[in-house]
Amino acid sequence: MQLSMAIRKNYGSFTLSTDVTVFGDRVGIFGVSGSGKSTLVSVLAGLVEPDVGEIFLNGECLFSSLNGINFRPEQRRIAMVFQQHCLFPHLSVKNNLLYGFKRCPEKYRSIDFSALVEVLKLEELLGRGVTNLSGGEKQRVALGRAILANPRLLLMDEPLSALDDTLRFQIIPYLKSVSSEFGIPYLFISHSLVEMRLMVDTVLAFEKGVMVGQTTSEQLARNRMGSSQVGYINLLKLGRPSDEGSLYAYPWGAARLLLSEKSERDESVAELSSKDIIIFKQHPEAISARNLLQCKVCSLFSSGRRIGVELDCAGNTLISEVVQDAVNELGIVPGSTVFAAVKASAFRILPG
Amino acid sequence: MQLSMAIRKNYGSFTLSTDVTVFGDRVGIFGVSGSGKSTLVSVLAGLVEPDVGEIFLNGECLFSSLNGINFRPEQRRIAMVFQQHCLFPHLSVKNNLLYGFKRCPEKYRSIDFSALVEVLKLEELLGRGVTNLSGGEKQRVALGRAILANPRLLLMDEPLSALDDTLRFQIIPYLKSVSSEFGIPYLFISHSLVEMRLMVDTVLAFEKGVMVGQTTSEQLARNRMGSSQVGYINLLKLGRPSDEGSLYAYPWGAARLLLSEKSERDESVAELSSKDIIIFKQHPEAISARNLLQCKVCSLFSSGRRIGVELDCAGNTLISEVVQDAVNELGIVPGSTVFAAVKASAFRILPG
Amino acid sequence: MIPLAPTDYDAIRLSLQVSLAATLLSLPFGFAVAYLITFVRFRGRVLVEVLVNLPLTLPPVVVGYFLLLLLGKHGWLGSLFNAAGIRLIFTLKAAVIACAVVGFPLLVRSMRIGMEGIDPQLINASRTLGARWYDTLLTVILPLSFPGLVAGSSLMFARSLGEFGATIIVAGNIPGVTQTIPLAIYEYASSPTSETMALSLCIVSVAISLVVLFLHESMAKKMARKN
Amino acid sequence: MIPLAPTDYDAIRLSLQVSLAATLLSLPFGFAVAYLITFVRFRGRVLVEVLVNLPLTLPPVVVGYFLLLLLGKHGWLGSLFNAAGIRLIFTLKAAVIACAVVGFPLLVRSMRIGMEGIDPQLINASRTLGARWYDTLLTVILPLSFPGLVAGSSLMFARSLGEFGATIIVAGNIPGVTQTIPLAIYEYASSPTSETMALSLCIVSVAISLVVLFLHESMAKKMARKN
Amino acid sequence: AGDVNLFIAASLKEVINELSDSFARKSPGVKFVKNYGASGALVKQIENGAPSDVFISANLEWMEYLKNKNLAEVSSIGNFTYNAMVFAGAPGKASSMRDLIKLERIAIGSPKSVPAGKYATEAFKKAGIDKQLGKKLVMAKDVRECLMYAERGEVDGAFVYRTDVLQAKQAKMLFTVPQELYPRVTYPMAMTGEGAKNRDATAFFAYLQSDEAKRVLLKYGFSSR
Ligand SMILES: Nc1ncnc2c1ncn2[C@@H]1O[C@H](COP(=O)(O)OP(=O)(O)OP(=O)(O)O)[C@@H](O)[C@H]1O
Ligand SMILES: Nc1ncnc2c1ncn2[C@@H]1O[C@H](COP(=O)(O)OP(=O)(O)OP(=O)(O)O)[C@@H](O)[C@H]1O
Ligand SMILES: [Mg+2]
Ligand SMILES: [Mg+2]
Repeated sequence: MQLSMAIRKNYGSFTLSTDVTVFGDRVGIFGVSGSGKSTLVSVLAGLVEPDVGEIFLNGECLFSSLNGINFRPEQRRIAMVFQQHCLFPHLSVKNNLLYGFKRCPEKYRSIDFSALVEVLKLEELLGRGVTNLSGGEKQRVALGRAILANPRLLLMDEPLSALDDTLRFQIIPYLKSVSSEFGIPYLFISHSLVEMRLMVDTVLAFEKGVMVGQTTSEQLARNRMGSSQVGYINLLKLGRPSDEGSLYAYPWGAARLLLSEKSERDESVAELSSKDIIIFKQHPEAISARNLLQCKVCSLFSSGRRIGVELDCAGNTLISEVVQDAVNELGIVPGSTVFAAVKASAFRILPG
Repeated sequence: MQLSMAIRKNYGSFTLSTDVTVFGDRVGIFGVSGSGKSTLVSVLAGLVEPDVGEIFLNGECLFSSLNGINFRPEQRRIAMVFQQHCLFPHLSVKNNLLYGFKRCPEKYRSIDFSALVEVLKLEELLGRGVTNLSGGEKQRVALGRAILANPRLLLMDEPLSALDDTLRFQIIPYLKSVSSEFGIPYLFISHSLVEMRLMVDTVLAFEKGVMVGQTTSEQLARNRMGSSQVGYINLLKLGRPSDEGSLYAYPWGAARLLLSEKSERDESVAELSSKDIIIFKQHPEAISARNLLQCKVCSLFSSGRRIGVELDCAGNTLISEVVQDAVNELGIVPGSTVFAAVKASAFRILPG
Repeated sequence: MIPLAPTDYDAIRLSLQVSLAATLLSLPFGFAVAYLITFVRFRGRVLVEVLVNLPLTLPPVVVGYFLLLLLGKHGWLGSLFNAAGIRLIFTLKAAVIACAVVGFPLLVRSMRIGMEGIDPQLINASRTLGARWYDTLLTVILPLSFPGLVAGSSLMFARSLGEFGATIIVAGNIPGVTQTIPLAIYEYASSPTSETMALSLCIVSVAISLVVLFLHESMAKKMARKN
Repeated sequence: MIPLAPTDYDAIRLSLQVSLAATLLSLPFGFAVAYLITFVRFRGRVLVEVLVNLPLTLPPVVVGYFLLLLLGKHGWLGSLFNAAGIRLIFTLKAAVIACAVVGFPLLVRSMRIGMEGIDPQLINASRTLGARWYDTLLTVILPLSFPGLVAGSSLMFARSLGEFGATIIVAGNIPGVTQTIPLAIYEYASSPTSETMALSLCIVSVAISLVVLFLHESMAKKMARKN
Repeated sequence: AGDVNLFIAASLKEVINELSDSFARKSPGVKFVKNYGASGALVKQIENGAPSDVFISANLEWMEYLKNKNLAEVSSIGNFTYNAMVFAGAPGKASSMRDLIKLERIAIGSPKSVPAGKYATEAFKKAGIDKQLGKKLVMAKDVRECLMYAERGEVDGAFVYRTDVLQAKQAKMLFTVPQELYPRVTYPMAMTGEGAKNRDATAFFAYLQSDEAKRVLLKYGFSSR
């Protein structure tokens, strides 16, 4: 997806003004309460008309105050999960879910209804009205309704805020797989750093209606490594695992990694944060971390207060982050040999 | 506060049934979506009449199907923060906030309006209507309105779910201080374990309408460590930091921790995931992790596939998680001495 | 038992026919007009509003007179229909039109109150889900303004049951053909000897509206139960 | 310019007086009845509903007759007032009562549609914040049913401007005393020579309702802007 | 001098207006409160205590009713004036009762509520054409309405009073209904109990029976006998 928005929208004391072009299918919007996130997605969906500006989605002009172009919401095929749910009170859960689906041209319909209902745990609610649903149930219906519209862009305004962790972490991989499988890019608003980290590659940061930073996935990783909890996310291509006691041993290039998570697939991708890698100068003894890899330091780069260390582990690349003191003390320089320790539970296998 | 509820309420396929007596001023309610949390607090507030049962608050009977007692909501002095805000659309923010305050007898009025408005960052919104507020703004108004009613019990249904971390961690200490200063006990519903642990002492866990356990928030977090992606979050009380090269040294009980984040306050709380602690049997040499703490193993507990290790570090408690293989290999048993390595960047200071 | 003459049974039947036809006939137009006034900003909106409310402000007799001018042999509409071989005045059609015109403002106003209560975000939601304006109209606005629609219809039906002034002018007062209940009541009431007959018909009229009322209530309840 | 006789000015003044008085007088009662029917489950609810809707179903002339029986010398209410030295029939008071009774169902129905649209959770919220039922009534239900109230009042005002059948019976048709616009129009229209006068009064009537309409619209807009 | 409350059948409006005006000129200080309406409504109003002094009905039945209720001063009851039935319509449509059967649509007052309607149907019966006319009749609320239909050409003709057709613009009097076919059209008058005690009212009541009044009535098309 390529989305460019150069717009201004004034509401009395609040003004939203952005001039941004963003590439990538998984985009996050981050900012404090009242910073204009919901306004931004409403503009994108065509529900709020900007005062001036232009919006292009994949090269197509959706709005242009200059040329008098303003596609109506129903022409945009941009579905939205509203912050306040906005379910149709006169329809059952099932008919709420199917509202967009029925209006979607046959050729675009690719989401499987029953799989979605299962992930969202809505099976037992299908026949019910929506007025008496619990907060989390409403949120799930709203999410399902938007996905089933098979949009070309999905806007989600804090779609998981009312859900418990179990549900949330079941829905996140589903959302990602739906997005990649059917090519539905999304914009995701959340206050949760964990959700952001799991859901998106690119983040647009807003403050008082102004975009204060856009980072592509690579930039984000390096910038935020120093200033945030997210760190740099290493993506590791793993082979088919074998049982190894209570753990699972995955081939990783020429090396071998122990993970606590099991995968049934021949190929998996695992996430590993740069923060979850500890570097030793010498081989440590008796350590709880199950993976101890001998690596060569390729390069060093700094990000904020932290130093990124690019490691070569049997031909694979890993980015670890350390502080300057550690670099000095351990004498980490390009070319030196170190040991990287990673806990078996630090990996997260991406659902595929 | 002493609250006992022995009630049953049936909604078709869902039945809420509790028989619980809870002591303490800070009580949490935990459960997956649809487990009956909102129904429970509605019953308590007098908005939903149980089919049968009794409710006593501090010895006073609020409801008894046997004796035909059913205090009306306005007689209970129990304020509620609704999950869906429920602000009065015809009133300004200020008049929404003051609605309960004006109806509260003079003698009970103790909350300071302007202090509350400041904490909730509502100063600039006071004159506005509520319809166009952002999601987080609405939630703050709803919270403020309930507190200003100076109730004798405050029910909060996910009151912080739409807020960013900065705001959230500013509001939490305020809520706690208001509660203790003016003696307002509260029931707090949240899906966030961190909020739970910061806000409440006792947790009532619900599953499918049935109370399945009454525990401390600490215990709850340990129980859920294994199933959570983020592990168990240690909350560390830190003192005022001093500069230490590129890092900051914080007193932590008798120990000292190096963090990469700076705090200007005399006291801070930092989060540390159980996953970010690596355990060594012997003191490792030359390690990139900046904190290497000698600890004594207090106890082991299992949660899902993981083993929780409760460590005593110079009088402080830390929970680390490891896999069973590591326990065997390192010979981790209660009483043994180990080294815990934590990277300076693994800590996250809560805003406040 | 209430004594009723054979022509009274005719009157009851005719009244029911006229009221029902007027209500059903007005529903789509009323809905369209209420929708236009509530949701669409267009030139001449005020004119539409004034036209719709006109029959309310004017005494029904005057409305009847204007209708006569319009539907009569030489009237603008009447001559059109005449050319097509259809006579309107002094027929039940004219009675239906009279009731429809007189009740229309009530119907539209009720529907508008219902429509104005719809959360605009629901309309937005339906549009982001691909519904065009007419789709939203039928699948969101129509069902959500149903309480207003039902209330408006029952108002209009009741009003039609009692419509006298306009009807008697355009439809005449022909027993068995255009004499509805109010017309029959009027006839009875204007002679000192048949007052009890007038009262009987009043009771019938009230009974009918009672039934309509209950239907309305039960419909409203049914809808409430759906949630 | 429209030619108007001096008695026409009286009629306009009287009509405005009567309509305004009827509307204002009915508002509190209408609100109370609408509240009762919508929010309170009590025995006799159906009876109240039937009574309220009665004047709608019956032709206004019949309503007028019933009112005459009630308010007349020997009537249940009339004799009460008579004892207090107050004569009701053939005064403006009777005209006000007639308009109030005839317009009441419209007012109540509009208010009910407005009230039924109120989110019950808002009422719950106000009660948890310590508001008793009458407090909630005044501070939540009343302001939130304001659109229905305004719509109902304007309906009722307009209906009162056009009220003829009941008024002429209980208040008589006395120029300068009880002759309102519709009665004056009736008088003019019943003689072929004064049809233009009738038309002039029609136009005045429509103009007044237009003003009321605009007031109503601007009130509704003002309230919308508040949000 | 005080108020004189007149309860007058609507069809007498113009004539009473003129008579009361001329009486008021002669006796300054007398104020007339005039209430025009349908005879039945007027009687009901009187019965229920509406302030009334003089009542003139267009209908003998209602005067009878009033008398039976003891609301009229029996000695005062008399006939104010008379009228005649005519057939009005576009010129050339008909010239006698026989011609009516050729017409398509004829307006009469509602026989049950409007005396003119009752008289018309009686006339049809006596003339032996009631069967043929059955389906052609349009019943109107009152005579004015009948005339209006005729004026606008909605009907071929209407049975109305002579006094009405004098005011018509389009419709012309086509023939007078022979008096032997229907009873005399009579406007009875009476003073109420209250009126009998009101000196101005009795004076006006007398004036209504004066020759001067008869002249005015004649002018409007009424007949004094
Ligand atoms: N229609 C409107 N009229 C006036 N002000 C508005 C309107 N819509 C939004 N605002 C204001 O604009 C600001 C941004 O609102 P927005 O809903 O975009 O915030 P947000 O980033 O989504 O916040 P949150 O995280 O709390 O949902 C807020 O201060 C809000 O009050
Ligand atoms: N009035 C009602 N009628 C029927 N079912 C109801 C009603 N209210 C609640 N329920 C059902 O009862 C169950 C519990 O609802 P409740 O709102 O208490 O859940 P919750 O624990 O608050 O969930 P969440 O975290 O999603 O808000 C849900 O399945 C809900 O659908
Ligand atoms: Mg928002
Ligand atoms: Mg809930």
